[in-house]
Amino acid sequence: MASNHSVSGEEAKRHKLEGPQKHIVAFVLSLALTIIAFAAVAAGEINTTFTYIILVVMALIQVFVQLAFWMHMKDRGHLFPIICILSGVFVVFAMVIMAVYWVWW
Amino acid sequence: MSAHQHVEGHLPHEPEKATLEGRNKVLGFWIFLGAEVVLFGTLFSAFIALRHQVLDGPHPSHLFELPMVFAATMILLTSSLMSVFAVQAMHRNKMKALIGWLFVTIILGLAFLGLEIYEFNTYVSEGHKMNTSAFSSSFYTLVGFHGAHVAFGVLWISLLIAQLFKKGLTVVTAPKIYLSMIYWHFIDVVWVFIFTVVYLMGKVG
Amino acid sequence: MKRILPLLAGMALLLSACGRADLSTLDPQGPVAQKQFDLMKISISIMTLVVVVVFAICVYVLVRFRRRKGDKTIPKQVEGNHKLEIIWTVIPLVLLLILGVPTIQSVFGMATDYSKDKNAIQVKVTSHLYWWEFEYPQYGVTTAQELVVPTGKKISFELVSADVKHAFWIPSIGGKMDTNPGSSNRMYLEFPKEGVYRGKCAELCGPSHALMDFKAKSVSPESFDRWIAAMKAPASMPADPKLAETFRSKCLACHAVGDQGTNGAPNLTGIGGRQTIAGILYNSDVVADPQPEDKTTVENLKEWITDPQKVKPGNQMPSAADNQLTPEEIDGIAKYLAGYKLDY
Amino acid sequence: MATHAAHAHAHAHTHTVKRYKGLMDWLTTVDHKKIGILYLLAGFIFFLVGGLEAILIRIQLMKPMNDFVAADTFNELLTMHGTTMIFLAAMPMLFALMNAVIPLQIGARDVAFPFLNALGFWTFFFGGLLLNISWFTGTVPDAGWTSYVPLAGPTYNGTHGVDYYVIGLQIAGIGTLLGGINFMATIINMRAPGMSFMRMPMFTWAIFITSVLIVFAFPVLTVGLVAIMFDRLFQANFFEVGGGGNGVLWEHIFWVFGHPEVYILILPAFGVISEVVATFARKRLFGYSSMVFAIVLIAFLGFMVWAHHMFTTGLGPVANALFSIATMLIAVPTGVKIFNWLFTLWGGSIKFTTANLFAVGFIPTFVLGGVTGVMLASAPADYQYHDSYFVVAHFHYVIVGGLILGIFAGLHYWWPKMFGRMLNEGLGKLTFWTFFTGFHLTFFVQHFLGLLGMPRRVWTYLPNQGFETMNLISSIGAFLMGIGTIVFVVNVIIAWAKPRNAAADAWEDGRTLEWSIPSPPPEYNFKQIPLVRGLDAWWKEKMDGKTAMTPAEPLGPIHMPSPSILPLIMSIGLFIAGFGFMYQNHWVAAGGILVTFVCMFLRSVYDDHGFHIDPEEEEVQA
Repeated sequence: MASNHSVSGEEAKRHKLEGPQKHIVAFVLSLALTIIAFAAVAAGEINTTFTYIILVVMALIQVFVQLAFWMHMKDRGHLFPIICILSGVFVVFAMVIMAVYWVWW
Repeated sequence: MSAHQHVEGHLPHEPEKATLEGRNKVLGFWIFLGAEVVLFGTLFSAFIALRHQVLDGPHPSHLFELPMVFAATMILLTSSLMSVFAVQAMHRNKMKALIGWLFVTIILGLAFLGLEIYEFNTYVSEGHKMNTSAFSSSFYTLVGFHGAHVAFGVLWISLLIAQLFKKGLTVVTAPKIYLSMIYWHFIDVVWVFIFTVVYLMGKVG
Repeated sequence: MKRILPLLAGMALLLSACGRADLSTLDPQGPVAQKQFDLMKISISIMTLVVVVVFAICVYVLVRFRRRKGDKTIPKQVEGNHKLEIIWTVIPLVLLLILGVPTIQSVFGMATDYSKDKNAIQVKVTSHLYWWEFEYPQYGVTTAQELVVPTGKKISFELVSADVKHAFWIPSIGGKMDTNPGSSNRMYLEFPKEGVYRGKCAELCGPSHALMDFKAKSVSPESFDRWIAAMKAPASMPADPKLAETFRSKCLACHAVGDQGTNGAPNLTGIGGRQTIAGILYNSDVVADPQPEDKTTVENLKEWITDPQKVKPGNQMPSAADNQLTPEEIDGIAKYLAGYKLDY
Repeated sequence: MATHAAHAHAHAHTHTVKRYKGLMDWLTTVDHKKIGILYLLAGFIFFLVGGLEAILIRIQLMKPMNDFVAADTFNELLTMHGTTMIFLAAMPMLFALMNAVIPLQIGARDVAFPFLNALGFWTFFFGGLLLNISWFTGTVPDAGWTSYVPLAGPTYNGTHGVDYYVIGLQIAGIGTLLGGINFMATIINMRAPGMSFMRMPMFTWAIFITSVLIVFAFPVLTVGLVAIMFDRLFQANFFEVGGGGNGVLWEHIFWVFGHPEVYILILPAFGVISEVVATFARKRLFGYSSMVFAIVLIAFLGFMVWAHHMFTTGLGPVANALFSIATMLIAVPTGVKIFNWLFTLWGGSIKFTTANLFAVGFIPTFVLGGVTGVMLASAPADYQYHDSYFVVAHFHYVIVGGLILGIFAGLHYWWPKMFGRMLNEGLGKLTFWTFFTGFHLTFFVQHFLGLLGMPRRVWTYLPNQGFETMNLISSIGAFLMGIGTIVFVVNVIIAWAKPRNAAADAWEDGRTLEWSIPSPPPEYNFKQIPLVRGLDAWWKEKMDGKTAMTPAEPLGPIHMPSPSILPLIMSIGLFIAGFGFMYQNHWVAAGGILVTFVCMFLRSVYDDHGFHIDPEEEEVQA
């Protein structure tokens, strides 16, 4: 039996105590990352490739933050969710490479 | 209406995972989200492959307006935070707070949808229609799929609020609330890629 | 599977018996097909080895370890054997390496681009619903259905489709390449020997996909130059002025001969000397090996002009009735076209 | 409301749930065993339809320039044959085996989501029905099962034919995706105590990985079909060259889905063969852990090789080289499996039942299909093989010679478990020999037809090209396969008339949990959930001299989910909406969608309390 649900007393307590602070930090972080991305585009002075890199990096960090904190993927018992999302990402990664390089060859 | 009125006996600490049905639902939903990752990934791939095929339609750098996209982003981001608070309220067994946060979440969701409809309307009037070019087709399909997910989420959460009033917070309703909140975050995660890949990169050119 | 081994041997024999040299991939007529055939031979040898080993173990096991009637013994429950498992992981890897190296070499070799090569003949192939257009941009010449190339030169193809996706394939000369609408592909072929080779469309493209054949004719370089000159010469129109006018108004609205007409439909210059009408009706008075069922060029032309849908369902050519051609006009045009031969 | 356990005892005998009989029972069932039978029945009917299409194709190709069917009819036949066989015959028959066996093999009372399971069946069924209704409306899909654009696009395909393909597959695809999610969750969450991942039977492993492939491959098809549907119905420009679209994009999308799809088809067959061979050799599966690793590796590589279907599309030498090598690598784990099967047989005590004949027939046949796969992987040689009859021979060797032989092996093996009746062994062996001989006759020669220059999907061929003899042989073989299938049907009908007397351990050498319970199993499968003490749980108990599994729970009332008509109605809603979209009638479309949404609403609002069965009571009553 998959035992990804055993909730010990201590952990339950930890959950009870978990306050909103961490999530507000995650929110502020997401906010900052979003603003950086928009600012990089709004400024319009930087060269295109560099802007692209900033945008992609900001998006990836933000998604990581949201998955980890808001979707609880950092918590215990989330092995299969992590596998599911990562497998999806793996397939998508292959397809995005295809889209960027091969379609117009 | 007080919170404990609806909770008979002891509701477990993580009511969404208290029963095998609940655990099945949570796991099954994550698997579904894995499939959704691929679904949106494919839409993104198609968009990336076709996004330069503008033809005679308006160019994305003229079409998109950053303030509007920024507003939409903020709305969705905030609603995601609200849904985190909802789950926390649920874990603390606070019905009133839970319903309150859920309510704020769907209000923000509706605001986002309204903004999107307004945006699409503007684009169509500017000559950016479904059949204008490969760029416009893939744009409307990708962003529209996301919008449809938001709309479904709003309907779903509204239905759950109604169920909370009727049935209270139980081991049957708790997994539903939990899943709808995970779903809502997922929509927000997808939006991060949409504003990055579609709007910001479109603006850059 | 006991029947498969003798079948395999029998097939190998059968192969040498049937299959046409101008069509089979197993009897290559050019270096590209040869290289591909060599790769096939390597892979077939390796794979035959694998098949023989597996079949041998299989037959041995099935015969040796049959259960006798009433046998109640429990065989030893073996978990596995690391040594054996490593062997049958490593050996296939080595075999694949043997196949992989020449594969990669040929992939890059065959992708060589001769489009800028002055010595290569450039041919732009445009596939249409059920016919092939061949344009020679170096010479300003366009022909259809019968590709004419000189021996001993690299032929550099640019492949594109005018409508749906097709695939350009001359099996005995070299492998195929798709013709995509909207973007062009490149490949090259070589024809060391003079001859006529059969070409086919290899991608489902509609009802007459099966009948979308063409011919590739390789001739000596001198002969090729004469052909180019003949193609560029002014058109020879029907002698009878009334027939010429009918031909001009009805046929040349889509077709072309010499400097007349347009290339919306197959170019008819020198059609009387071609192997086939419509790519599939063999002209008994032209081909080297006429079959009993083959008809003459005139008969084939008449059949085609009268009812093209009967010959190639779904093609774009209007029937004689649609064109309001009288039997006399059909007869006249067929005779004129059959006599329209180029001297090269 | 109290927690679940307390609730169960308090209401054990008070809940009255309406239990249907007869037809309504089948329409409302959420029992995995019955759903398995429904999948089998529907899948087999579609198999017969697809087989009939194949026979018509082979009659047309029996002689050169034949005019048995018209050119456009032929294209419809080949499209519907491919689509039907893959989506409506092979996959449902696999789902039949999955449903019938997986919960039993892992010691569970049902799947994780019984309601979704029923919904999955009905959406598949109505999707398939919609696709086949095209034969009666006169506009049949005719662009091949791959539906390459622009041939399948609105410009060159103006009738509703391809719409049936797009919408039919979209609806059927929902069912498949639900099934994949369901079985993944079932296998992860519902295993009996003691059954760790590395104690799962090989068939369960195969289905687990198959489900993973379904979950990550089908959404790609969904998007592809949406795009082509938007192109056709709403004048979008995904693949329309004139509007800036790109047909190669469709090829990529289709094959990113399509290649994992062929592993979705073959992996379950691998699982079946592993079970059957081990049982009838009375031996533990050789190299269990390497078998598991091989399956996982095949699935992983399966997502990185799609472009080998597109070597001639013109992707350039770098892509072709990479995809060549990646494709060749798949041969290694596949080879591992083949040798493991052979060495499972080695030293065993092999009994040649019909099921085992199909299994040992599978091994060499699949090897032949596999080696031609490696040959195809070599890109430059593939420029010759591609879209020729060589490819037709190759994929029929892996799909018919692999999957269909595997399904037949599985059906003969699990038939007593599913229906409580044994199939006749004599007729079974006749099925095997006619089908097997017919198969090799049909497809072996096709390798050479391809090498001699015959392209695939041709309606007819000219005489004097050296194709005549082999095409005739091929057609004769097809008839033989047809006879084999008919013999199977006769066998089933005869078995039907016989009493239900199959033993629990019907083959006496059963190794896995399903053989520890009666044939067919009671509604709740296990009176008490068994405790699993090792790989081949049931075999282990038998070897220790026990006659039953050790229970892992006390006897007690068993909670069962209620039957529901909603899955059927939801699927009908989608079916109606499909026609609405196709014929651009927005009211019908909206009405159909509304039906589906109302069902979802009802399902969400009314909690399913289920009902309870007391096994002791039932036995007394019986």
